[in-house]
Amino acid sequence: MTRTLIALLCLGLAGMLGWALWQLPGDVGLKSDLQSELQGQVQADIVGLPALVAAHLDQSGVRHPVTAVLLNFRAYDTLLEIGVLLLAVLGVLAVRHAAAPEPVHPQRAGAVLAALVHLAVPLMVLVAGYLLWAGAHQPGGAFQAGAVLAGAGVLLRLSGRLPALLPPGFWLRAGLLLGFAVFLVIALGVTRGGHELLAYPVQQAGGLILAIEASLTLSIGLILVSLFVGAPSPPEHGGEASE
Amino acid sequence: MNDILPWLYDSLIALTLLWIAWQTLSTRDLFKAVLLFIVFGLLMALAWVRLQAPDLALAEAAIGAGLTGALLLDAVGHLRVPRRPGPRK
Amino acid sequence: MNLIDLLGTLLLAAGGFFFLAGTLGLLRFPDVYTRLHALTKVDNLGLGCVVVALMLRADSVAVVFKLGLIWALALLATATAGYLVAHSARQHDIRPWQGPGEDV
Amino acid sequence: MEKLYLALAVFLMLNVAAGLLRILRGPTAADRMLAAQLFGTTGVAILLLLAEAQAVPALRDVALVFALLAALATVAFVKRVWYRKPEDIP
Repeated sequence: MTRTLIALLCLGLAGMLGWALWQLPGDVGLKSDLQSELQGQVQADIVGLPALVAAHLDQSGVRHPVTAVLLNFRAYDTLLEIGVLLLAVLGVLAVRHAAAPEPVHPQRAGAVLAALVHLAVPLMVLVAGYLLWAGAHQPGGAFQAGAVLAGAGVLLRLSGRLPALLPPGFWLRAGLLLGFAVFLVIALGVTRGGHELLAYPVQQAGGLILAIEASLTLSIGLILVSLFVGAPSPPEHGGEASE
Repeated sequence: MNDILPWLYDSLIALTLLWIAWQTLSTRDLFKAVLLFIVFGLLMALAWVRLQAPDLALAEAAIGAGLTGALLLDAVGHLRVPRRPGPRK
Repeated sequence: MNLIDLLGTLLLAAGGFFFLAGTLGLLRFPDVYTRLHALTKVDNLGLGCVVVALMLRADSVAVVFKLGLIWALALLATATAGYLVAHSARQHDIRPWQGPGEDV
Repeated sequence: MEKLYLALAVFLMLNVAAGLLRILRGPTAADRMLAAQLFGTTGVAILLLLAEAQAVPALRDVALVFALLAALATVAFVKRVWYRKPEDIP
């Protein structure tokens, strides 16, 4: 009985999704020749979003349309997103305090893993910086860079080089908050110059976006690592350590 | 001939993704489900490439194929599922 | 078709062959150690052939360098992963396959 | 040449689809992990080929991130799932 009900519910949901997809106007950015063919004509009165972004790209301060949308035209979306991430990590940190902090054990890694850490971690930091810089004119940006940075942190943790959470002191909290805080300060700051919330002045847009993205990268990396590092490590095993 | 290769690639990746999704949901082995999910993320990144969204492909590569895998495997380890190290001979 | 294109085609074909060999090894080899061999050796040779083929037609030195870096990173990752898995398998008392006489 | 790149990408996707059988069959957890590791490298190759075939150089960055984080899942597996508990050691 319950199974049938769930199956019906799923079927209904799938039907609704399909219907919604079918109702999309032809050129909202789904670069699809098939759709325009189906409609027989390209509707000239609906301006596609890509065209709208392209028309205003020179006012955004960056040259990559996706970054322009994420950090300028629809910046409040990104602002709330980093807020959600911050809330998530606060939840993890609240639970984590139950476990006692444990010491660092770099010798547990074993020689081969240690070599990987020595080679890969600096490269990860470098690539994170590259992705952050590249975001202004090609795919890249704070989230991707932060994720790569977090990858470095997770690798350090797995090889026993990072304590079960970085000491939960002032600096950790400051680092977690940094991205959100800088974003918020700039968002509010521009209103003093007579602009609307998050509407950067055109001349300074590039610099402001870079400042936001740089702090976001650090915070996102730290938040993702905190999500991983919050758990205590398993009871250690023999063998590997003794190499 | 000009269009058949992209078409072949797209349908192949779409079918594989659907199949992996089904296997991930229907398997009873938690570890297997996690691994299938990692592979799903990997192929999803390749699908975003074909959908002309390299930004999403980059995010999926970093989060989906890299971090989520480590996080979920860590969770599996902590759940202490009855581990079967394989047939000991 | 000039020489570069010919060489590139040959390398791509070799790369495809090595990937196929890796997949076959993964599917057909009898135990985890032999499969490890199929994966770590053959699949990096496959990627290597593809990378060299792409290098031949790269637009700039920067692209060549980036392709080389990607290959080196893949080698590093697979080599480390292979060692760690083999080590862990040995700790789990999984004995290497001794020959066709023994059941897998 | 673009056609050849695409054809090889299709071929590599077929390899991945076939390799999935190893994830389904196991038998040990390590076998499954190895298959996932192999798909990572195959994904790098496919991305590099598509970067050339579709003329999107940014895909090389995606491949770079793939290769950089490729070992992460396996390291997590060995360190967190498939390690040997102290009480098991005779």
